Amino acid sequence: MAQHVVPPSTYVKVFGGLTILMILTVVMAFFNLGVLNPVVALTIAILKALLIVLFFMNVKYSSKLTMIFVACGFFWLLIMFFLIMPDYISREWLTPAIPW
Amino acid sequence: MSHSSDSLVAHHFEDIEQQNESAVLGMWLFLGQEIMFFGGLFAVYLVYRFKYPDAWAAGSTDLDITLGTFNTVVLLVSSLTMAMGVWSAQTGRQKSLIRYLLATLVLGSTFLVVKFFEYKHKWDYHHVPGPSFSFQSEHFPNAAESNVQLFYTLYFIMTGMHALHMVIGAGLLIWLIVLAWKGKFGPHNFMKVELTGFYWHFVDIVWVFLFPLLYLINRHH
Amino acid sequence: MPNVQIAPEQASTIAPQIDLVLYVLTGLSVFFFFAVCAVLVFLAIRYRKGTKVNRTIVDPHAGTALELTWTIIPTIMAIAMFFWATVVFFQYSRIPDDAMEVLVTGKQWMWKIQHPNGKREINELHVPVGVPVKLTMTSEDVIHSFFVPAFRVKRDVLPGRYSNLWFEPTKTGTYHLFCAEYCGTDHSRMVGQVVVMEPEDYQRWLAGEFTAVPAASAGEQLFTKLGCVTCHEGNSPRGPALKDVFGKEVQLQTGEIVLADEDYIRESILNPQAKLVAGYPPLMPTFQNQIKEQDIFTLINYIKSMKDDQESGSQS
Amino acid sequence: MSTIAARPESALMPKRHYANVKHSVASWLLTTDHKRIAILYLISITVFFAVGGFFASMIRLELLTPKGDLFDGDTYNKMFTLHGIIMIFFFLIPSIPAVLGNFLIPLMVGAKDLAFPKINLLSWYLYIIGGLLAVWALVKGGVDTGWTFYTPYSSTYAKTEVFLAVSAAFIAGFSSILTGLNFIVTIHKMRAPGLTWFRLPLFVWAHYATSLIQILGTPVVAITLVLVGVERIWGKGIFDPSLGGDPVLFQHLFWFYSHPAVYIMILPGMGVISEVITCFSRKRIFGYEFIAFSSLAIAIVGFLVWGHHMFVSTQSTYAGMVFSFLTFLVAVPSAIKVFNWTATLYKGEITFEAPMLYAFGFIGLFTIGGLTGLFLGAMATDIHFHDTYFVVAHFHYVMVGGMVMGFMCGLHFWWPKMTGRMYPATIASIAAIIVFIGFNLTFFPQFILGYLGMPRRYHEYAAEFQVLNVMSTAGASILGVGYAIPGFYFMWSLFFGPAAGPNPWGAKGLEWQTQSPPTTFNFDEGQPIVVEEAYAYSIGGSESVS
Ligand code: HEA
Ligand code: HEA
Ligand code: HEC
Ligand code: CUA
Ligand SMILES: [Cu+2]
Repeated sequence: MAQHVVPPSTYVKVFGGLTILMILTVVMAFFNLGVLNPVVALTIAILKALLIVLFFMNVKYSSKLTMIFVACGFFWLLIMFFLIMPDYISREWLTPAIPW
Repeated sequence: MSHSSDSLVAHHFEDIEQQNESAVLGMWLFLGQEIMFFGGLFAVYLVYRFKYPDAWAAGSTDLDITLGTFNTVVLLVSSLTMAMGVWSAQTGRQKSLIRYLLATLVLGSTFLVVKFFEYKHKWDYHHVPGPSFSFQSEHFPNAAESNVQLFYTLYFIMTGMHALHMVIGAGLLIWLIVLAWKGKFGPHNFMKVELTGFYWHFVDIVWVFLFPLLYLINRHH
Repeated sequence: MPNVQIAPEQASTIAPQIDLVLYVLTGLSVFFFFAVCAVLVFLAIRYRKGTKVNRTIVDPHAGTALELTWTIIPTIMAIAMFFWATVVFFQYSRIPDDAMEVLVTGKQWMWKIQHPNGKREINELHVPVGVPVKLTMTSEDVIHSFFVPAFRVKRDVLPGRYSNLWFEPTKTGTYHLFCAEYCGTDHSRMVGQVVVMEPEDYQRWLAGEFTAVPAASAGEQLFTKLGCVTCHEGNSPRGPALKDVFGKEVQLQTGEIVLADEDYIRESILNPQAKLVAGYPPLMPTFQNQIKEQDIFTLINYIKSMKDDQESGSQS
Repeated sequence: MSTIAARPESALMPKRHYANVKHSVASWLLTTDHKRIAILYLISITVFFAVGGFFASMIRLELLTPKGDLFDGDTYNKMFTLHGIIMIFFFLIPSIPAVLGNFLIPLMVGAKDLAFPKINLLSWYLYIIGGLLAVWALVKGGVDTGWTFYTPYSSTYAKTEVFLAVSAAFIAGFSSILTGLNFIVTIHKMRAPGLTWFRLPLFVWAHYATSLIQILGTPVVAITLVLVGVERIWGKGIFDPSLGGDPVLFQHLFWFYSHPAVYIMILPGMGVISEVITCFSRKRIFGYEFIAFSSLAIAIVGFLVWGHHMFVSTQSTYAGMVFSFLTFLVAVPSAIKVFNWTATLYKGEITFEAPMLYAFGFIGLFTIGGLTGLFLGAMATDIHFHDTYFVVAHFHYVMVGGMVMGFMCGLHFWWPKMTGRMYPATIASIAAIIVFIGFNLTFFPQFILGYLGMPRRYHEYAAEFQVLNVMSTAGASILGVGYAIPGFYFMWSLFFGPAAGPNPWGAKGLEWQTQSPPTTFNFDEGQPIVVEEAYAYSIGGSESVS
């Protein structure tokens, strides 16, 4: 494998990005954005995770195959969420009686 | 065959490249497994947060945000030092490798110590689920005590599972430090450092999600 | 040799519909199974080693058309069966409004049943023929499942929640009642029977040898005994009046509007803080662990009957 | 390969091979050779199969009469629970992957070993630790939750060794994950030159798909079992209704793994059938790509259907609808495979050795089992069939009629490769037929029992169900005999079987190009180079080896 050596400057920049995002997420939590609060929090978390995965974990410089497997892992998680939640969201729909 | 004399390549691989690629792929598959492992907990979290938003807000606002933020910083820095450790190994900087690994280990331990004090605080305030659990919230009168207890159960299991992974990571770091001290790593032989790095960063990512999900609900109250 | 039955009785309105789906599925399955077997056996015999048959294959990669055919046809059939079965299922899920309501509590290892007039029975359910019956069910411990094969109905009975099931018997007789969800030692003895009677017989049965206090007055007693009256009735009520609550929409403190159904009332009693009524302080104590499932039923019934009283009162 | 087949008779049984390089017990217990580990697995799963089969026999004996006269309720409950746990986690899931897959995948891809030999050994040890925990649970008094561990019974009410059993399944789960991980890396990174994806044997494709499920599904059940264990020890927990916890959530998480797991339990069997059908019809497989991709399709869509176990659980009707729809879709790739195997026979040159008989058995029984799965996937009929003997019949048809048949099929097919010796062909064929007959007699009546309404997990039942139960018990005794016979002739063959030679069936595939049994590093003449597609049998079959 052609080993890609990432220079420390990149790591430091990424770390800077992570720190900024972290401050942002804490600050945003103190504003009342209603339903947007969790959305913002999660978006920031996803961005942070992306930075870590892509740079600290070298995925940006690695093979397609690795990328596919990384994506797969997260995608399967989404499958789980998206198929469990409908049960809880739609359970009440049928009580007291079906709408049709 | 010529390469069999090369002690770095295990007998069943053709060359070092094949061996390294296999190791990287194997590690990613393992991390995929880890994603699903924590994923089960996140799914539980999602369902109950959806069902009991008030209890979740009540429990969350009662967590210590200062310690939580501090720990987040600690972990992020430890990821940086870990990455620098890998870089030192790749570029053959023996001394700096040991230093970075040590730094990572110290940061990881700091995290665990802080976590310990958070747990202790919960214990003192009867926020540990069980018969003596008690919880009153001024801001969220709608939060039923039993549901807040559910939040805390989940809090302890999620952070506990995360802490367990940290402990394993710390063990791996100690092992690496010993190997590094014996001079086992170099520009052609740093897979163990790199893979441990993957693991460490992964544990960091889990925290990146745990932090907002557990500590930052409805802070504006 | 004793007679071997191969089909259970059909004793509810839904049974023939479900059986029809079943017959068609069986027909399709038999067809596919025998088709596969017939082809398999035919080919195996014809092309067994040593037979003199033409074995040259002109184009080894032909067959995509065939491949698509046997992908698409089963897909279409599968989707068609899905639709039909789902429609029947939805019919089954929809509970008729005029259904007579019976309360069922599952408990390791018995079924406790309570009729609208408060009559109770254990491991037996008497119902009139030709009347839709709605069961409201809950469990005091683990998950059970209420199963009457002759009616083709089954639904899990959970702790901490109400589940519903309905059927309309079409034939008088006595039928098996089983617990279908494994629940411990005597799971296989958590059985009973459903007795379907002519409506007159049922009325007679309801009235006969019946010493228990009527549900409503039992409810009234409980309501007093547990101290609900102190807050929900009288001159200076600290809580909302409960007359007329059931089946209505209630505005909560959070602004949310919820429907006051059985689950809501149950939660109000066991976990009053979870859904606070707008305009009231969180005064109400929890009755969790102080009150049995059956008593909760009784209270719910009582709260419902408060509403009924008023309605009938205004009619006359 | 014809050159190899032409070797003189004396060379048929090689002097040196993987099994006789060293003899000490330690050389087996510390081996990293995938072939030796496969043998370790073979021995251990056989033991567990015998234990599971023992419990099955006791279950059937009890059900001979409607009254619970042989055992009391608790004992019976423990027996079907242990039967389920042992058969699923300690027999069926590791059966084909950990034995045949372990042995054959490196051979089939032309590698010297799996990518991580030490991890391979580790997964055997995890499996054994898990197995010992299960045995310990059994000795300490058993478990009685059913293999599904439904809460709150398992977390609060059961008075038995639930914690041990849960730990056993947890640890065995990691064994399964590591096996899958090893396979995927091996298949990706260690294929011989020229062995492109579409030249891989379908057995390898099937294991690739299986491994995906193992890696992505198993951790979820692992964490779920942790939650049950925590709730049991802590007294309060995640599924606890008194805290507002939802017992149905447990079912979601459990089936998120356990439905895909049923495909862990069938895909490898399907892989075996693809190899055997082609070999004994001496013909290319019909529709290679369709079969290969249908394995992947089953693995992926199989993750989307778990809710079909929960139609009557008070799950939302709308969610149920989605799950039902996807359930019908996931049947299609299985249908494709069945049709393709059948079509492969066309213009073949078919012989009826024991493996082929098992393969036919597999196709027929799996079809019945699969089609009855559709009865359960349809919501209208499932409300009647759920948790009755119909379900029991369905899953024994797919698991025993399908996967166990597939395992026997593969074992008979590769036995000469694994041991270098043949078994008595006629007796083997007779045993296959006995198994087939006994199997149908055991489980077909259970479909009717289920339709009549007999619930499962009942140790007493209504008198009118007796006749069918007696038939089932009678069938089980025949089945037991059918399974015992191979035990004897395989033992016999180990010592007295005639030498098989490298390729007794004249099969294609790299595993047949090396000696039987292979040497420790599989291909002594260096890594093989592949120039043909898989199953390059000469279609007319003129070249067959007898
Ligand atoms: C090897 C294991 C295995 C396999 C492969 C399957 C395969 C399938 N299973 Fe099964 N199943 C189990 C093991 C398995 N199952 C177990 C263990 C349980 C019970 C668990 C418990 O509760 O203890 C269970 C329970 C179970 C249920 C829940 C029942 C209940 O509890 O109420 C359902 C419901 O949908 C179901 C459906 C299916 C379907 C649709 C398939 C499909 O994949 C089948 C596809 C195959 C075919 C369809 C046959 C071939 C096709 C043709 C010949 C062409 C014709 C086809 C069409 C027209 C579409 N299964
Ligand atoms: C791989 C899975 C598998 C296998 C192979 C089997 C095999 C068998 N099963 Fe099992 N079964 C399950 C998985 C399996 N089962 C599961 C998951 C359940 C649900 C459990 C639950 O409800 O929780 C279940 C439940 C179950 C029940 C329902 C119990 C109940 O609900 O009350 C019944 C009843 O008849 C039954 C019967 C049988 C029979 C007769 C066999 C026969 O095929 C067994 C035949 C085998 C033998 C008789 C042993 C012979 C072997 C030897 C003698 C060894 C020879 C070896 C040497 C000599 C070296 N099983
Ligand atoms: C100490 C006073 C008090 C007692 C005792 C009490 N309640 Fe309440 N109850 C309240 C108050 C205050 C509310 C409104 C706030 C809320 O929703 O919790 C309320 C709300 C309710 C509601 C919801 C009403 C609605 O309009 O939606 C129900 C149902 C109810 N109570 C039933 C009962 C029953 C049954 C008992 C006895 C077993 C009981 N209560 C005992 C004070 C009390
Ligand atoms: Cu109650 Cu089974
Ligand atoms: Cu399933």
